Amino acid sequence: MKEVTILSGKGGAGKTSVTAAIASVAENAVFCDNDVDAADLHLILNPEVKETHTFFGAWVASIDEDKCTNCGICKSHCHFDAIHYREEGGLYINPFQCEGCRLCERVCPVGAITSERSENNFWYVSDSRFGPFVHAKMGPGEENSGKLVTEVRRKAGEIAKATGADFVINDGPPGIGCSAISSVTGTNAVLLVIEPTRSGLHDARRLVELVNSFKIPLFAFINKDDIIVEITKEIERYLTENDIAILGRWGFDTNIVESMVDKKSVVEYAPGSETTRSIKMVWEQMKAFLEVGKVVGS
Amino acid sequence: MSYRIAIASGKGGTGKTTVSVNLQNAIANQLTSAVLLADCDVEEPNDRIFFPDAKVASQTKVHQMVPEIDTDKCTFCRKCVEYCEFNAIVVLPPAGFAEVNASLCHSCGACSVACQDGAINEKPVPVGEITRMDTGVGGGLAEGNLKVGSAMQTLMIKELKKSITEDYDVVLYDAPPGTSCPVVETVADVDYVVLVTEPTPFGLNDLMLMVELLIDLDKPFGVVINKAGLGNRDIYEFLNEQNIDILAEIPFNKAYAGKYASGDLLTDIDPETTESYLNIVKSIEERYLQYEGSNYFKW
Amino acid sequence: MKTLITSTGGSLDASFDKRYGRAAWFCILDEQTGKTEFFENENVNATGGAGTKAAEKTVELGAGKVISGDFGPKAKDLLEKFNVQMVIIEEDDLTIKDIVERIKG
Amino acid sequence: MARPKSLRKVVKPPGFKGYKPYGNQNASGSPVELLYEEYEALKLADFDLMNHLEASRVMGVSRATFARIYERARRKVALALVEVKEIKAVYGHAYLDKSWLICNNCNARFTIPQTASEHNCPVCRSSNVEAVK
Repeated sequence: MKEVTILSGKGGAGKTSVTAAIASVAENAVFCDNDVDAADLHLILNPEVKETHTFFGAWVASIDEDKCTNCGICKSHCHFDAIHYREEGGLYINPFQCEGCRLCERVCPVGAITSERSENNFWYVSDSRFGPFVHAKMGPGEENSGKLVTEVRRKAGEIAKATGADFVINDGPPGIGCSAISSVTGTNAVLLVIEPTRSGLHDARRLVELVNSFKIPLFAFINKDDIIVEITKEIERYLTENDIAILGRWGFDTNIVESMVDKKSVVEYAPGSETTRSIKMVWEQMKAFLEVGKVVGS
Repeated sequence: MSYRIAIASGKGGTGKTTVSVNLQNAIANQLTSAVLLADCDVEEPNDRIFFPDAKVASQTKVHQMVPEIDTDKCTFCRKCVEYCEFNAIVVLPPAGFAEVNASLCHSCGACSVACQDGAINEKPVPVGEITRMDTGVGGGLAEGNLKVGSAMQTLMIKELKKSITEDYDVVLYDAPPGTSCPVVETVADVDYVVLVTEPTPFGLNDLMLMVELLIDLDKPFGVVINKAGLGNRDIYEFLNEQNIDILAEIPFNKAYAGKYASGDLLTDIDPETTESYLNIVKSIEERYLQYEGSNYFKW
Repeated sequence: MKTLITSTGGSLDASFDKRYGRAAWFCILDEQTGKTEFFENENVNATGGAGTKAAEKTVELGAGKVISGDFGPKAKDLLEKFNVQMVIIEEDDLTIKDIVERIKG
Repeated sequence: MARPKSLRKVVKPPGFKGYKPYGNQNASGSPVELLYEEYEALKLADFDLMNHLEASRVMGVSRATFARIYERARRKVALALVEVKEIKAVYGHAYLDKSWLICNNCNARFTIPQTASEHNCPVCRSSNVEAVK
């Protein structure tokens, strides 16, 4: 079984559209949405949920007002300004500001503070028309966690093993933080989706740095490459200098947005289009690399 | 006190940065020149890309207090390890090794309380910097830039806000994408939130998450529909059902997308788009007039 | 020398766990005596820093070599500092027994 | 038992797996095996133009050891050229700065800690190992 992660740095570069398109051409694969903060892949995969699991998030402290003596020791220790006096008197903890360090719990002289793990996050095992699908939903305001990413990837790996799937395909999270790290460690290849904008290039550079530090083979895909040719060229130069092969590219194609509105992948929506042909090529090359360790025709 | 507005969106790529930059420009032209833009997307600050001629006015380093363990005083009792909820401390008694990993540390201060031997001292470790720039638009731009790999987004956002000590009429916060902690921190003290979305199923899905969060936080908000004309009508139905204000629609056009790509945004905007920003400014103006701290009686 | 192998369970029949910090169990193999011992990973559910804690445990258990599927940057730094040899095996479907036998030759 | 050779630091492994002569169909006999540390010595002395003392410090060996490695490297290259032999880059007694090795026998990847006394595969004991690029 081989695992691929699709990443883009900045949001909105078309990562999910690319993943969905690959999902419709990849055979015998398990899909996994690593973007747990703002999951979107399920909108196109339209999954039928088979299992729902609660994910225990960060600790959140709260004060038992019956026991609290209003001494204020907790407030003076809190480094996050999460503990406040109520207008009508008494102390309370703002759960959105609480970092879950549990120091207040330890310093409270009367044991009025307890912490509980947030139960506001869920992950799901589903069936989709492309194959098994593992995805998650974080509660709003929850701490963005690499652990939830690890959890969904573990489950996807297990399913792949049990069903004899050849591939696990991860739709990666945006950014370059902890969850992006969790989504690339231990994968066999990363496909970087880049949109030729100043900020797209900027983010791509930071991601290349990150993926290289893990020595994971890295490939690129350029989306909307005809929007501004000058920056596309700059991106191509940057990728060549860094030995990153460009597996494919899309021009600006209204089929992509229309397919999204129709809740289909672009391959399903416009099977004869150049866009579809291009993504098929990308997957063929990726598959060849994963199977024999080199890229065909480049 | 300034009137504070956050520009947020659940999803990345909806045009939040474009709206922030243009909105500052529109406010500066129409309402007040004392308007500052603060880029709170500290992991990937992109606002400055739109001001190629910006001049850096000042730069300040932001530090996180990270504990350091003095191994001469340390008795290797591991109490600090037990107190640390973030697994940032490694103590190996036989090796005489005790160290704090700064990138895992949340600076909560628990280990200092735990240590009975006076072996822990907090030292400042740089986590990023705040840059103030003169952009030629209003009061300019304030940007927080976090070091790659640091987990201190909320600290950085807090410090960025604290660094704005001058009295502006309006301060705009360009929020990070998503609905997690850094977004909560950004909108925590604002008077109004402008949500930017696009009329696609992705846009709607993420907008719903964001609306849920803002209702939880009890913040007033309105929606700007960017790339109007693309996608479908579902988003309008949702907004209508929920009785949420549409501040403006910004039409999609490919030439405009090209301008975004090249970072060239503040000139040659087509009349329709200009009209959209005027509408946003008008809606904000109504709210601003009702704002207690406002000394806006010029008109 | 002692070798730490990441495992999904507490016996030789358990599968090899390719995650390091978030492995469910650690198996310690004493290469001189051929004996194995299993320890549950207390930090498998940590929100962060699981890799660092696993590295700490590795050194604490006296392993000079650690076999897993990958190592994060923080764990790597720490293991390097304590001169612990890192070994990555990428094969699937291995049991702890398979690896132990491979080492014993 | 012979005293184990101390490991020599190689800053960067060679960028090739080997060289083949052309214009001569019958390259004779077995290829010349150029060890990583020999390649490194050639590079430091004849490409980076360091003197032996500087180069020995970079590789973390004594000056005399450096001179021996360097001499062997030159003789091997000369032999390959004159007798029209292939050159093969072979992992020798080196450790690479913060990098990884791979075992060609069992595919395990591993590091060599500075205190290590051996450089065989830690899983299957094979000596058929090379640097991961």
